[in-house]
Amino acid sequence: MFAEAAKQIRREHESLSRLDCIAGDGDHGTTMLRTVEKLEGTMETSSAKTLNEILREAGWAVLGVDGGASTAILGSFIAGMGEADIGEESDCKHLAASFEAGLRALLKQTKAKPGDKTMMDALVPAVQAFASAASSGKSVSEAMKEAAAAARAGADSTRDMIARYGRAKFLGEKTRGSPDPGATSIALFFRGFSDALTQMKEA
Amino acid sequence: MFAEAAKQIRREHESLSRLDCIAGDGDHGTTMLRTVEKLEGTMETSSAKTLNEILREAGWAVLGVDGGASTAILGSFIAGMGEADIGEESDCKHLAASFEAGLRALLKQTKAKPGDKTMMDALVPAVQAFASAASSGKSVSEAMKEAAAAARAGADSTRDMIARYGRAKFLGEKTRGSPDPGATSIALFFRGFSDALTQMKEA
Amino acid sequence: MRMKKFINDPKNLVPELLEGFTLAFPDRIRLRGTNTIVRATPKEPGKVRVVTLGGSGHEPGLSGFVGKGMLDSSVAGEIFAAPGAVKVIEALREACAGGERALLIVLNHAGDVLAGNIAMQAAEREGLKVKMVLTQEDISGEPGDRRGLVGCVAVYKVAGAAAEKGASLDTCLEVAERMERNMRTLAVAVRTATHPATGQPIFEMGDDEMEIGMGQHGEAGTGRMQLKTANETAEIMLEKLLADLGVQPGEELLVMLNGAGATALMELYLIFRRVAQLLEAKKIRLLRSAIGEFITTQEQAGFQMMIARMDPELTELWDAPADAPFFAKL
Amino acid sequence: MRMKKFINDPKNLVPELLEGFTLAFPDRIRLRGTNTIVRATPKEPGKVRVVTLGGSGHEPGLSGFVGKGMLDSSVAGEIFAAPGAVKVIEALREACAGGERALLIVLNHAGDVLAGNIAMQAAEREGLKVKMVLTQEDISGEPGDRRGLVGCVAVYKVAGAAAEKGASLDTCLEVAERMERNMRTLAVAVRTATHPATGQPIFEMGDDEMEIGMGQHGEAGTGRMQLKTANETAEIMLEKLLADLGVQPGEELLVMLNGAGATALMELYLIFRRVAQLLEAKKIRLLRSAIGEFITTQEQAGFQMMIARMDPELTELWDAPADAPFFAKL
Ligand SMILES: Nc1ncnc2c1ncn2[C@@H]1O[C@H](COP(=O)(O)OP(=O)(O)O)[C@@H](O)[C@H]1O
Ligand SMILES: Nc1ncnc2c1ncn2[C@@H]1O[C@H](COP(=O)(O)OP(=O)(O)O)[C@@H](O)[C@H]1O
Ligand SMILES: [Mg+2]
Ligand SMILES: [Mg+2]
Ligand SMILES: [Mg+2]
Ligand SMILES: [Mg+2]
Repeated sequence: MFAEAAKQIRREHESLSRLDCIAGDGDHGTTMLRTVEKLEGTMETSSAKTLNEILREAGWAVLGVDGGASTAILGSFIAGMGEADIGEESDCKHLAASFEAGLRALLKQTKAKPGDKTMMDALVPAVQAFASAASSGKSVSEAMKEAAAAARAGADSTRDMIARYGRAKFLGEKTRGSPDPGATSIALFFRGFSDALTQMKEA
Repeated sequence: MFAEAAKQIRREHESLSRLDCIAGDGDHGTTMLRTVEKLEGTMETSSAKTLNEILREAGWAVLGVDGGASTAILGSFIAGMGEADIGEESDCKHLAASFEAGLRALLKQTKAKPGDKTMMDALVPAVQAFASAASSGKSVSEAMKEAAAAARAGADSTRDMIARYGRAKFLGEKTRGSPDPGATSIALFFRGFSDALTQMKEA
Repeated sequence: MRMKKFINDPKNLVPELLEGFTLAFPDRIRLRGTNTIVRATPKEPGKVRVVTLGGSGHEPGLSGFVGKGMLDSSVAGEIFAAPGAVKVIEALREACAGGERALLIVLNHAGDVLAGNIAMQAAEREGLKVKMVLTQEDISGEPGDRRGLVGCVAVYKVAGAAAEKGASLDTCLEVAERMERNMRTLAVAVRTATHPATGQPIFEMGDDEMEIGMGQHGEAGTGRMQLKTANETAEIMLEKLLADLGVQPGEELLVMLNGAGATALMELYLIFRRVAQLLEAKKIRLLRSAIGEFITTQEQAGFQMMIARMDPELTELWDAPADAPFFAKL
Repeated sequence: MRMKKFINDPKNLVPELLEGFTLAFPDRIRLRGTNTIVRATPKEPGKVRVVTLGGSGHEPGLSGFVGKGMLDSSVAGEIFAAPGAVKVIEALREACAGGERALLIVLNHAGDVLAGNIAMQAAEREGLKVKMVLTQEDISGEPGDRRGLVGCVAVYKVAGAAAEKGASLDTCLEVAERMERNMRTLAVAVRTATHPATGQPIFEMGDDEMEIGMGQHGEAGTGRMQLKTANETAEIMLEKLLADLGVQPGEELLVMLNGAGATALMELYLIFRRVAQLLEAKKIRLLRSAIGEFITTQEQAGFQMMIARMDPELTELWDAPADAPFFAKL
């Protein structure tokens, strides 16, 4: 899963940094690159057994990256996912619950909501799309495909928003016109997850 | 005398600074401007009676200017002139002795000689020309005219020299091709003295 | 164009710079874990620990203020990026290892606050006695959501002095919050800096422009205008600060001027001169001052002006001895 | 293009900046006559006075080192221009007013030396007991005719400490000369500065160039080359310094890194890290260090690296307490 997300980020990190230059400090791509490298390293050496353990470990690995706002948000989300009881990965409903637990954990860290031009604009619709696909009985890989599409749509929608959180908020109107880098990363993560699941199914 | 020198400096100070930019720190013109202003101010308020007193006072006034190398040289020269017994200004021989006393005082302050691309390249020939005119019985204004011509020729000759003193010395070969700012100022001073004497004679 | 900085591989910037820092002050500070700076000689057991966190690239801030009478430890992040929350938790654990209590001082920037909050939640779960204070004195933002700028140094100073004297955590927190409430900062920038990791300018600015209200990482301000003289700039900034803090004649102020990097101390002296003149004319007392480079933004040109209303207790704490590598009081 | 400095009328730069300086440190220094800075509380009568002179525009140098354990007074000239000899004479007269003796420390630059010499001759005529020492440690020049760079700060420190302890003028002079003989400095520049009075750049440099051997006012050096990394630059400079001073394994060094203005402390840390590593590899002991901005050249980018061979007495004097506005030792 994380390996495919890493692929996406590796391909796009320069454009992510460029996006962050517009209203932020231009480091989002390198931060995400360090984040996926840390995730891969952690997964390789991990002795975690259950998916809960793996997610908690992955989340705290991300929280260990010096990444500013984005790693704190992403790490809290992943670690929060690990707090829910997930059971087997293939269980779509459990995974949906886990995503929702991740979102709940995030509410403790940020007041940003969809519409504020942050990672939440991709994360919230992705989780919602996954949950509704799950409740309508779809497979994990199908649900993830829908989540990825929702994340992408959410990220794209940030283009016309004004930033209300993070470094960009001080720029006001000037932030309109380009998508939020953090939301774009989230979309890439979900795209990676979806690709990984599709490959697993095909294999 | 100093008023006419001041006129010359005022007219040329920008080009003097530009000359100092080439191999120095670009402040020679403004330094000379402050110097002649100080000289004029001192002369206006001075209660000195004899020419010796006036020269000593003028010299120390220049030594009071924050001007770096050039004011120390010029001030020492003028103050040194005041150490000789001059008598009346119109006495050409006494004035020649005074100029020579100025040069002697300078030898205590700098090892620079003609050929080293400094003020000495204008000062030494000017004093020599004045002295030889004096010893051949010429008038003060004629002697000063010859001194001014010698100073100008000396200043012009610095164009092809390599600086061996002051800030410029570290630039070596690169200092060739433009005249030394300090020598140029000395030529302007003597030109001013000569103009003043000519005007006095005409008046 | 290559950036004109003396660096090696930008990937190793932070560990290398902290290594150089510890090598320069071997008798004062130590490196712990990944990029945390602690005192070489820990404070006496039992006394409150004062801890901070924040991005690198602002040297001497923040780690330059670790030392007797100021900070116990500083958790450094990447260039302009908050440290990971995990490192903050570890620093709090170490600070409280002997059962001590700790005060965590955090500048209000999204990443720093997130890291601080996550660490505080973890610390509470572990039963550590830790309190957090946010500094947010940049008047270019709306009250309630302001950035933390150089004022943190004053908070380190007074909280550090209280802790050194053996004050309780509640007292240290109260002192820190009082200093924080009493202070206001405004920044001005005239020339941009290059981000040492990306090689990109952190903002763009015209040849004859300046910007009042600029943040510490090139975050845009609100007052782009024609370049002004030292006197004019001092007047504009001081007036805004005095108005925001509501300073009355007869009150006593601490004034800090913090050079951004390329603005010469000469210029800060000129600004300070005008500030002193204006305060005198308004019958406001210039009680204490600090002038220099405390929290820089690489080779950016500009400065931060901070004013703080002082009371006798804060003044005494400000005057107390301190011996950090970049902040000493005898 | 307007220069991007916070100044007022360039004509008043020096008096204004010194006024700001004295307003910032009212309990430590005073302004005397035209642009001379003296201690607020004079040293005990009878002790040797330590005096310096030099151009302005290098803040905090030179006047920032007036204070207990360092200088008694500093005669400031115009921007990058030596003070007039008259002011130096007046400063020496004041220094010796109670019959004290004085040591005049002068950096070897044409104008400064001329002013110093003229003042010394006048002082001798007046019967004052004054000795002068020239600092000339810049190895980019030929031995016997080298410029004085940041090393003067170390000479102020050890001579000032000796004088504070009550040493005789001859002893203070001997200590100053020993420190001077033992030290070597080399400067590197990567970006020019604007002369604050003329508005002109003080030298020109290509986008990917650096120059080793640059003087303190943009005087050209000898080593223009492609920009190097921090490690490479540290190696090149340290090797030249060690060779010139003839340092052997087992010897003990003081190392100073002096930022020119726009070079970040972060970069100095990186340079320092490499210097420490190289010295360790050569089994040369890094005994003491000082890192920061001591003598700047406006917003020039670059730095000076100074090394000095230390003996026990010089080390003790270096370690002695000092309390100048920009140099403190507890
Ligand atoms: N308070 C917040 N809540 C949610 N997301 C945030 C918040 N602040 C910033 N972000 C996200 O973080 C992204 C910037 O990440 P990054 O550049 O890595 O961190 P930094 O801003 O600290 O340099 C933004 O694009 C935004 O999506
Ligand atoms: N040692 C010296 N002896 C004689 N003249 C000197 C010496 N050093 C410098 N000068 C003169 O001073 C001039 C520079 O003067 P100025 O620019 O006013 O001073 P500074 O070099 O201190 O900025 C040079 O052009 C040269 O003529
Ligand atoms: Mg960013
Ligand atoms: Mg000059
Ligand atoms: Mg960042
Ligand atoms: Mg000069």
